[in-house]
Amino acid sequence: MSSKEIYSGNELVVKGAIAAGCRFFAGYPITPSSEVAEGMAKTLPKHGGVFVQMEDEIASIGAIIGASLSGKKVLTATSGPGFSLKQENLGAAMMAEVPLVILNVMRGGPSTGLPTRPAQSDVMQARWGTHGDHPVIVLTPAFPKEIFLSTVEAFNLSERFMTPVILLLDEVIAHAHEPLAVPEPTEYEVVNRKYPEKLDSLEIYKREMGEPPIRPDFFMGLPIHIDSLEHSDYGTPTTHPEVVELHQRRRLAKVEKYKDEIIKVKTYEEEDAEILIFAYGSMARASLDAVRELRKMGIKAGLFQPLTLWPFPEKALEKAAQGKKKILVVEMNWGQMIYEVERVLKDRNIEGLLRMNGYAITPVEIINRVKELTHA
Amino acid sequence: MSSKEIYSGNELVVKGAIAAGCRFFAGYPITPSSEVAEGMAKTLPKHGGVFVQMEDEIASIGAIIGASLSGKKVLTATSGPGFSLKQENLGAAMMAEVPLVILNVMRGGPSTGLPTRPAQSDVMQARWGTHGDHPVIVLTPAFPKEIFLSTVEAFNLSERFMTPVILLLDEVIAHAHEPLAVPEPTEYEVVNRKYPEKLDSLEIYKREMGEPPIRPDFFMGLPIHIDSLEHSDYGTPTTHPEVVELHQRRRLAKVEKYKDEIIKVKTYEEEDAEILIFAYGSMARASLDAVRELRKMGIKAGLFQPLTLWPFPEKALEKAAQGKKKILVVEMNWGQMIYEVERVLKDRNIEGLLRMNGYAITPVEIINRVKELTHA
Amino acid sequence: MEPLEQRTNDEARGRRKKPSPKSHTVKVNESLCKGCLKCISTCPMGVLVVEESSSSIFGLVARVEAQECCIGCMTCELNCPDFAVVVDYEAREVKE
Amino acid sequence: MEPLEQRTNDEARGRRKKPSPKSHTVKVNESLCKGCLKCISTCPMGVLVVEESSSSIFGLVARVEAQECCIGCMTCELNCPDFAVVVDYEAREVKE
Amino acid sequence: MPNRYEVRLAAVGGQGLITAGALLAKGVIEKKGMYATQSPTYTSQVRGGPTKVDILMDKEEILFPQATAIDLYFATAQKSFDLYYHHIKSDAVIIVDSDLVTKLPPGMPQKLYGIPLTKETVAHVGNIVTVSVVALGIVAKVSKLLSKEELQNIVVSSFPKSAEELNLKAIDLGYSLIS
Amino acid sequence: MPNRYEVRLAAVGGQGLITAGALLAKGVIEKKGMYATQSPTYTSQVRGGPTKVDILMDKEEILFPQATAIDLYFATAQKSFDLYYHHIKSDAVIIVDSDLVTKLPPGMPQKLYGIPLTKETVAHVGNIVTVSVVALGIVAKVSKLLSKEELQNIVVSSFPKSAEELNLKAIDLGYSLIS
Amino acid sequence: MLDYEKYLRTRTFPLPWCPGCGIGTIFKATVMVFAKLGWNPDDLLVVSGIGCSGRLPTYFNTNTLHTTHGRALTFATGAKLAQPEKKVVVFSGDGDALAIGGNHFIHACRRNLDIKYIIVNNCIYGMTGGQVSPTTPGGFVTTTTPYGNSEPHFNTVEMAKAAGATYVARETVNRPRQLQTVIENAFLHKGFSVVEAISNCHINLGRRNKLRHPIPMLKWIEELTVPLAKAKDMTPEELEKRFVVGEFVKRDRPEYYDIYRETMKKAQEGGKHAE
Amino acid sequence: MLDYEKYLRTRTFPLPWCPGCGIGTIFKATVMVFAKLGWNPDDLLVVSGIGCSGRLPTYFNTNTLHTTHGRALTFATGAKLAQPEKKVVVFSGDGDALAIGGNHFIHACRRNLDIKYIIVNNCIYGMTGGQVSPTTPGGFVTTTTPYGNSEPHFNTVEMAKAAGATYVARETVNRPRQLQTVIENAFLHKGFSVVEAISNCHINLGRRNKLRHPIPMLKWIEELTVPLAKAKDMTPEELEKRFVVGEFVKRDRPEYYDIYRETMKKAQEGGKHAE
Ligand SMILES: Cc1ncc(C[n+]2csc(CCOP(=O)(O)OP(=O)(O)O)c2C)c(N)n1
Ligand SMILES: Cc1ncc(C[n+]2csc(CCOP(=O)(O)OP(=O)(O)O)c2C)c(N)n1
Ligand code: SF4
Ligand code: SF4
Ligand code: SF4
Ligand code: SF4
Ligand code: SF4
Ligand code: SF4
Ligand SMILES: [Mg+2]
Ligand SMILES: [Mg+2]
Repeated sequence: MSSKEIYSGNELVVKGAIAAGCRFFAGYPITPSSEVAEGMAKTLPKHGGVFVQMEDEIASIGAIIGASLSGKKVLTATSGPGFSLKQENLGAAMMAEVPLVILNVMRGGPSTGLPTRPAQSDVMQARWGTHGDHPVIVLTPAFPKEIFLSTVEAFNLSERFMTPVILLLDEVIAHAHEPLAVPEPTEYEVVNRKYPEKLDSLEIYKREMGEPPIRPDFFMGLPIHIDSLEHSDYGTPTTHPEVVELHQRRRLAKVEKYKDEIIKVKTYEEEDAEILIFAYGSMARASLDAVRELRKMGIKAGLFQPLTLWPFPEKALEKAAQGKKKILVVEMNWGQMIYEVERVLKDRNIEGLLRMNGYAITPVEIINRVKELTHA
Repeated sequence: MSSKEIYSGNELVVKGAIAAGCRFFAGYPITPSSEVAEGMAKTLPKHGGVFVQMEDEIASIGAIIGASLSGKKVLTATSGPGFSLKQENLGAAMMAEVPLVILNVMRGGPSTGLPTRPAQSDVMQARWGTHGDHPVIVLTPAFPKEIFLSTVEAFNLSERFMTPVILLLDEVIAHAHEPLAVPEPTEYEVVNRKYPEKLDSLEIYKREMGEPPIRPDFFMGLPIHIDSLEHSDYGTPTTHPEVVELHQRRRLAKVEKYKDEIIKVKTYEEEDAEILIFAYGSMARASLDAVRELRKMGIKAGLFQPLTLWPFPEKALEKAAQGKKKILVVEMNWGQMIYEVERVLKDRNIEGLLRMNGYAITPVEIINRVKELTHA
Repeated sequence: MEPLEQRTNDEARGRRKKPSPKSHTVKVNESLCKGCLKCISTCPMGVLVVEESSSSIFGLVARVEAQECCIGCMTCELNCPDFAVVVDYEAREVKE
Repeated sequence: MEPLEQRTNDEARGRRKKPSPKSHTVKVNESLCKGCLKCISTCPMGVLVVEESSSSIFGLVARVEAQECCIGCMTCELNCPDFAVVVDYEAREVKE
Repeated sequence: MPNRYEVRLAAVGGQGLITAGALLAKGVIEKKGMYATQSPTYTSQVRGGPTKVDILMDKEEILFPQATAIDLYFATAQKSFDLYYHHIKSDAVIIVDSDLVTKLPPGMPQKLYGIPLTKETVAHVGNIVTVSVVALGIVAKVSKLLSKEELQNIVVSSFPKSAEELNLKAIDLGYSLIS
Repeated sequence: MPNRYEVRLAAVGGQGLITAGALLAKGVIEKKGMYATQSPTYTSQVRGGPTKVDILMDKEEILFPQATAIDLYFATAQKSFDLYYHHIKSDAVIIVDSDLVTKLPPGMPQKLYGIPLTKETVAHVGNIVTVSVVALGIVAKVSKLLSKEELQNIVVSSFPKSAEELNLKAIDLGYSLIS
Repeated sequence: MLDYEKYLRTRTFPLPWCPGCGIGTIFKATVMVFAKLGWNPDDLLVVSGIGCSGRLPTYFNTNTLHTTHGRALTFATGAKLAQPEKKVVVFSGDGDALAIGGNHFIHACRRNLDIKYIIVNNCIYGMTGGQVSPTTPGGFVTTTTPYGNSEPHFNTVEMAKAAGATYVARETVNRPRQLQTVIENAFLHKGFSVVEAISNCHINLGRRNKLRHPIPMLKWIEELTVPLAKAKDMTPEELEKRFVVGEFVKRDRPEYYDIYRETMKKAQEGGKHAE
Repeated sequence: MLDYEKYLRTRTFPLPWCPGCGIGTIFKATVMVFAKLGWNPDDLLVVSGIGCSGRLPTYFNTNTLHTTHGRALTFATGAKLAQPEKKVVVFSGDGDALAIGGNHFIHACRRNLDIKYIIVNNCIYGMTGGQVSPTTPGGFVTTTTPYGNSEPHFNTVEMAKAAGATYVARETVNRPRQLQTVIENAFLHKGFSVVEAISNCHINLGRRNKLRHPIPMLKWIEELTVPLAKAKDMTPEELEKRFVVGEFVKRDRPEYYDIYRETMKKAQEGGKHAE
């Protein structure tokens, strides 16, 4: 094991990306994500990789799509305003099935909002922000080691499923500097996209339902076509309804079919809990702190922490929620994931501790809320 | 009553906008919404209004925000790709509380997708597309007269609540040419934004919870400040948590508080229905056609048509769904509003007829599906 | 045929001079030709004309009417936006 | 005080000439001054110097040390980015 | 005159056809007091692509404005015929330009009229631009949606005076091409 | 040494303070094997704005990385003091630059040390840049988190050799300013 | 097989453009230059934005990428930086390049990465049905300037020059030979190279302006065409509405990836970086 | 009350910038020009994007609007077209104007709507902590060019000119009087007017490049400053890294709203439009 050093969450994303094999970064600075660009600017040239600061966020995601299609593992980093701007090209990457990782370090919104303050208000945008029906994978780590490993995982999933993966941090964990012994390569797997065994077929999108394309990159020996229009097996434009339907469904099914393998959750003190807290990112950490305190007070609280936010861990949540008297959703926003929790858990007794005012919700506030709810 | 003329849905948006007092349009052409820009280009100069084609969609929404703050009623029109690009500035308008109307004529997505084909795949994006917590009003008319009146209503709501209103059409109704006697001014109300009685306070955002600002436009005699950063009563930047919280909540509450006045739904054959179809836009029309046929066959089908999609008509839907054996959601996408229906109706028996392949779902398909579901 | 087509043919025929000393072959691929008149109006020797053709989806195709006048200048081929006219195909064929 | 401040003061004092024939008033608003040295380094007559001030949040403020040398050229005021120095305030006051 | 009647006109790149569709809709609304909708396909603007226009006519308000049970299908190009040969009722009437639409589905149930439309138009009206007006004449006659006078009236009042003679000729031709 | 100890350093525009916070965290991790987190506020980059850094130290892993129960609050500017005077335990120690922080909340429960920090630093170390090292000395002494030798070691090993003498002087001053 | 046939994706033929559309001529000119240079198809990447001209890549038998409207250059920048030894050619319409894509255009000029940019300037938004573009000539009726266009228009060449492009030329589809020459020169130049190819959209620009057939529309272009040498003797006012053709800029400036190579060297040699 | 005080929103003081930041000098110069021209504060609208310079509007006692990053000109265009008789002044940083906002910049130049655009060029992204901008000089260390900047940079004046601006000037914060003059001339010119004001960011550019205090950084700017008259005798290479100051463009071209007025007239007189 390597020795512990102090890293911010943003620095761990840089570490994780390099470990996963990322060799191309295009970005545009924005608080509170800029340290990721800055870290990549320092690191990539040393690894023979490319760092480029583009003219804006749209150009940045365009550039990484181009680089990914040309064989690189790629990253961009941004925050809310930039994430909004990237939505169109994010959809293009989903349509053309291009692996890439996009980091959004969430700050207070809407609009320019509170640039230096934490929030978790882009979690529904990460699901629905681009137009059209599209597959989505969104990861929300919380602890330093999770940040590193989720970053590696983001690249792995994007390569495996040939689709963009969104990594969401919030400003609290992005900027907290904490000690970590960065995991050794033996502690995680690195997945690379698959290539066809023979370069003999131009039908690069011809796969079974729910399977990602297996195709060459550009310049591999088979001149392929990639398109943002709906396309046939050949990647060339089509409006044929059966073909359209096939690929629309196949892309969505990629994630649906393998969701049990994609979804990662953690639960703490959940088995005998009477009240179960649903929280992610820094709010999972505040909540775990609260849970530990509550247990000391004799209150049976537990935590359900989704590391994968989308696809939503329906089954795991249903299971964890079984027999709980109350569910408390803690989010640094005015109510977003709580809708999904409501949808999945139906008539259960669901409460929210929801707030975005520029200050993180603290363990004490969570404790108080739980006490209120349990009349303890 | 004026005599009937043939109009496309897009043309009726132009008519409605002019009737509502819209005198400023900035846009960027995109299929299948371009006829709205073209109609405004013809009409506005005649009314002394301004039509400007901007360099892109981002510039277009920027321009209408500037014009709205300077006293005009404003419109822009786009489709999916452009709607994605507008998300950042849409949030700016929500933050600064600027009335504007944005039309998205939905086409097949994601990305460039199927530019000339109908879809209803941007309905969740309309709710969640921009970052941060934000109030949303989204209207989805279906019939010619509804298109005209919803357009007027979009302006009215935006002026009343000082917030952007999103008007969603789908390509089917945008391009169907149908006869309509355009409603006379006596048949609808036109609402204008409120101004303070005296221009004596710079605290332009000082209102009670859930109330929109009452403030002068630019150049009205009181030099005001408008900001995309979170701001105090004065409109100037703040990070003070109580102030932030106040205005965050006030903006969200504007819509929440008055949602009963905002929400419009129509129901058909609903009272004694055993199966209730939930559908909007062109799918409401296909469904109504199906309902009429099904009734002839003796099958008790009914239709719930939300004219307001967001805020979601929870109460009305709950009421309408009471006692129904089945709910069938018909959408030209692969599952969007059905999530919200599931959330609201909880354990009810909810099915979907969901598809986006470039061709509209037809009444016959709906009939068949209903028959299947009712084992008729 | 519209007056424009008529005129273009007339002008083409008017440009025809004596047969070219070197022989060239010009071929029109009817399944690609859209009858746009570009080759006809640019051929310096008036080799091509347009004619109606109900088998073409645009109703018109180019026809080689005076091959013997062709000087092999490639103007028609360079101007054809649809790869429908080719000059001296065989001579230019290349091995893979 | 850092060497830079010292040097700037020295240079300012070095620029001082005889008192100006016309009298001018230069005033520094200490609650706005950030001690950036711009006025001090640009005043052609070396009227201003910087000094430490624990009441200023930046620890430094400009001080008028040789008002009598001021020629009213406005250079200090034009250069001050914080509206902290004003020349001949009273003379310029305007009615609303 | 039936309660409901659906017509599809299909061609390649056909601005004229879309106009024809609009005229038909206008005609039945104004002359018959029916409800009518008209939806042109929206293909990319590149000319030469297949285009269609569906005209739905009904005595009642039309709920769903797209054709689902077409009574009359009129196609002037093979490519377009193939692409839009769907939602055609089995007892519908199909009219094609017999020079341009030659491959028909085996066992096609509908009644077929093959007419050398383009050729006839060029021969008898002289101006190929009027093809769509000829087609309107054919449609009106077959469907009985509009009388010849009604059609003449609608067409003449929708175009500049200078085109009147040509258009009337074209309508005559259309009526004469079908028996 | 307590199980958990939270320190907040607040200043205006203070790059130095953030470095000091990082050193303190590094110190307790390396010298005491504790877990420590350090979160600078992220204000806009415009210098002159109030800044703080929170250093949390615990024998166990720290779950929530923001200060919620501060044991030691150190502020060198009024503006910053006011802005960040929250989450301070009622039995905390508060240390301020007594020339720069003069308005204190009425009935403030915490124990207060007012020290003319800037003045003392300028007078005894000569270089105002070392203010934050002086502050580190004070914090170390009050909190007993690090011994003087440990602090010296961490500070010296983190800066260029050329600054060593000045820094040691600054630490001495810090230790001497509090009793 | 014909000399240039290996650069054609014949499976996707016929071409999608209107009869006589100039885009086909530009396509052919490019293909012929590829053939002349004998480049390996798989070493080539052809990228485009959205529009009639955006449809070009589909028909090249090279690596091809049809991106989003206005963003082609950004995708191309990523591809070229990822594989700097490969050749990247980008096509944009005038709307794609100069309206929505204007920022990427000027930044590509600034960077001088070795990308070849061919702007198909038909002075209109062809694909969406004929709305005004930043190059539509004054007075023309378009669907969004129904009373005649009075928007001022860009001079692409001047902009490319000011922004830093190192090769800039303009030609028209009336002059396929000269067009080939400038495309070839652009391809052989190292650095960001811009060719503005003036094209005819008789359908969506011409149709509303009495130029509804390629022949008169091409004639209109021809009449306005002025070779650079001749233009030198004309006043700016005279030139305002003309298409001046020729090579305008050909200069040496460090290429972007060459610069980046230096940065990598520095970093790998342990060069210091800022904190 | 001081002569220019009525243009200050003193309630919001003190100003937010670092000690000695040039933005304050530009602010003051603008305020003084307002005072000189005696314009009614409520007839003025000051707009900005995001960045240190984006904070400017808050402190003007006029109508003020702080928009999104890079988009200030688009909001301003809407406001000016809505109320063409009012005066609209826009501030952008170099990143705001020339990186993310580059497209709006060139289109504003093209349109020539009567807006005044002041670009605060401190050659860096100040607000976000010192990343490279399209105007950062070669060799400078920034947080995203840790091995020294080798990005080619834009020449704002050339770009504005090529894109069609009708007034273009450059000055530096070292020359507040001349800065006032060009701002005044820009304000009095009818049409889109650009003033590039070179400013010092000693904190986020200077600090990493041995210019960490305003005085040396201003000296550095001064040494690179060359008045236009002198520049005429220097080679492009000599000028490459200099700040050439003066008025570069002053020309007449129809103003955009004047043109639009004509369109309205045509429409209202029943002018025909395309179908
Ligand atoms: C973001 C976005 N906005 C708008 C469009 C619609 N659109 C498609 S092509 C085009 C412009 C076409 O003009 P040009 O770029 O000149 O290409 P041309 O068709 O003339 O070759 C537009 C506006 C789009 N696809 N995406
Ligand atoms: C869409 C978006 N992207 C990025 C940012 C982050 N950001 C804020 S200001 C800025 C650039 C600041 O540089 P400049 O425009 O030169 O202004 P300065 O601070 O130097 O005055 C950036 C990248 C943002 N707020 N919004
Ligand atoms: S090669 Fe030249 S002469 Fe021969 S047909 Fe073509 S254009 Fe005419
Ligand atoms: S140029 Fe080509 S498409 Fe046009 S008529 Fe000639 S051969 Fe046919
Ligand atoms: S007015 Fe001139 S002389 Fe007087 S203090 Fe200011 S700069 Fe110096
Ligand atoms: S220029 Fe202004 S802020 Fe700077 S030292 Fe002088 S008075 Fe103070
Ligand atoms: S619309 Fe214009 S640009 Fe597009 S293919 Fe047709 S002629 Fe060419
Ligand atoms: S960071 Fe730079 S630009 Fe921003 S206020 Fe400070 S000195 Fe000025
Ligand atoms: Mg074009
Ligand atoms: Mg800057």
